[in-house]
Amino acid sequence: MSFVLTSIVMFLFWMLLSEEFTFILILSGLVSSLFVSFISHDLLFGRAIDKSDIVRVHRFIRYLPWLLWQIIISNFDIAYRALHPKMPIDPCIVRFNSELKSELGIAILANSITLTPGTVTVMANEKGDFVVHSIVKGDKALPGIDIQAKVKKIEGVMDV
Amino acid sequence: MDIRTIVSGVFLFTGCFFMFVASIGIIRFPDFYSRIHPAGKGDTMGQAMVLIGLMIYEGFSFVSLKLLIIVIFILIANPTATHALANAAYVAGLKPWKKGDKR
Amino acid sequence: MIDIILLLFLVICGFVAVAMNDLLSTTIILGAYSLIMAIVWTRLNAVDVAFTEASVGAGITTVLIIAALSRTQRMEAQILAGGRSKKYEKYKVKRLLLLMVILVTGGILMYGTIDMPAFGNPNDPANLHVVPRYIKKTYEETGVVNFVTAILANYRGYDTLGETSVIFTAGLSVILLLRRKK
Amino acid sequence: MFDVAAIIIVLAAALVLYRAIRGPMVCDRVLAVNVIGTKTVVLLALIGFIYKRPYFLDIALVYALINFIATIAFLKYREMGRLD
Repeated sequence: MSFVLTSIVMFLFWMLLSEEFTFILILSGLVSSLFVSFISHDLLFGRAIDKSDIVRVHRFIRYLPWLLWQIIISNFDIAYRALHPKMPIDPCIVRFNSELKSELGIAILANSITLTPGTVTVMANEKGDFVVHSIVKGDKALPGIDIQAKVKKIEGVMDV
Repeated sequence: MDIRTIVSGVFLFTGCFFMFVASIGIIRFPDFYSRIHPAGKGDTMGQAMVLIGLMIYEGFSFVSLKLLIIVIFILIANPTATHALANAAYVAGLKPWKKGDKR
Repeated sequence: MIDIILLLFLVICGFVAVAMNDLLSTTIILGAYSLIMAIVWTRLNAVDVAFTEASVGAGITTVLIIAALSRTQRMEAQILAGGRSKKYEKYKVKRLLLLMVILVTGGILMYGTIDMPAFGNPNDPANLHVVPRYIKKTYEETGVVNFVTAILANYRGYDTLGETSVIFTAGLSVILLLRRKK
Repeated sequence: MFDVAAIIIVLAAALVLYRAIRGPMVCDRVLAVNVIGTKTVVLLALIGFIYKRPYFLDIALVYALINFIATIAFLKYREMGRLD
């Protein structure tokens, strides 16, 4: 299953890059994508895909607009701090434990923290411990509980 | 000058502005951890903006599909790379800069 | 305008890479050098050279040099920090001598370029014989769109094959040298 | 339009190069080179559009991938002390 899916993805990527549809190109693309997925088919789709994954993708797509908006805000924040003559920064390091369990959820939360205003993930491990470097002290230092709640919602009923 | 060129130009120059600001931030900020902030955010978004501007200019074709793939890859990879860098510095025991230390 | 800034970049990167004391930093600066060099290749319309520069220069070389560094010393020997010792004086003399040798060699090489025809002049002998054929007939003879690629991979195919085998051998020997014995 | 954008990005890369040269620690240098790499990707895409040869995007794609690899190799060396 994972073999077939990986080779389909690889072949689509090949077609996208080649942009031409002659016989020799399609044949070599087919051979090389089969070869690549023979070597590494357990990397891309590690476990079987079931229905909950589709739900998760759907939830993630609904999460994206909020994330994009946060990216825009954080960029204006960075621009303000970098261009201000006195450079209003007061960095500190915050530790907390998110109660996420799955690797995917932790990865999404870490990248979201990096992209939201004022905070960058310094360390995250598989137990859900996070170390965050924040550019301001005080209330804003801890990355909002709402990010965690949102990511937890994406993760949903994960059976790992 | 049709409307599409104008929109793509706006995207292009907003992206350029943010990339430039990220560079200034990387130069001005006092320590490694705070330099990660502009590198992780400003660059990611500036680059996405410029490439989206190019996508709008190009219209729908293979080229804009490739641009879309680059944008998605960078939105995933750039925060991961900065996070990995920060992790390496943290493991090495680098102390963060506090307010009041000298620059 | 862009070309001048980029070439300036390259010169600065080269000087800094030589002047650094820390070999790891030198590797990283050379990575930046490769990145910029690939833009220069792209502006010269040599797409596959840029590909090679990207994958070999910025990717594999950096990884291999870091792998080699992980088996050796990273910092330069402490002679430099030694101050006014006798060894340091000897080192200084040696360094001046080396500088002289480099300057003379560079001067001879520069002198050699004076005899070369002007860059891009259409009436030069170098541009009269094979170049028009490459430009006119590349597509019908080889079916390749970009004719820098066609020259490298078709007309000078054996040359490129030789280069590739040299790089392949180098990669193999690096793997043999660096492989950890269990 | 593309020319001006390309020049702005090259100047931004020049600013970052200052940090790569000066950077007190190796980590700063890697960060700077990583940022230069992302700017290079954008620059390659822009040059492709300046020359009206959008197949330059393939190089940009390769670059986006390779830039990541070099950074990760360096970080592995820093954390483990070796690469294999």
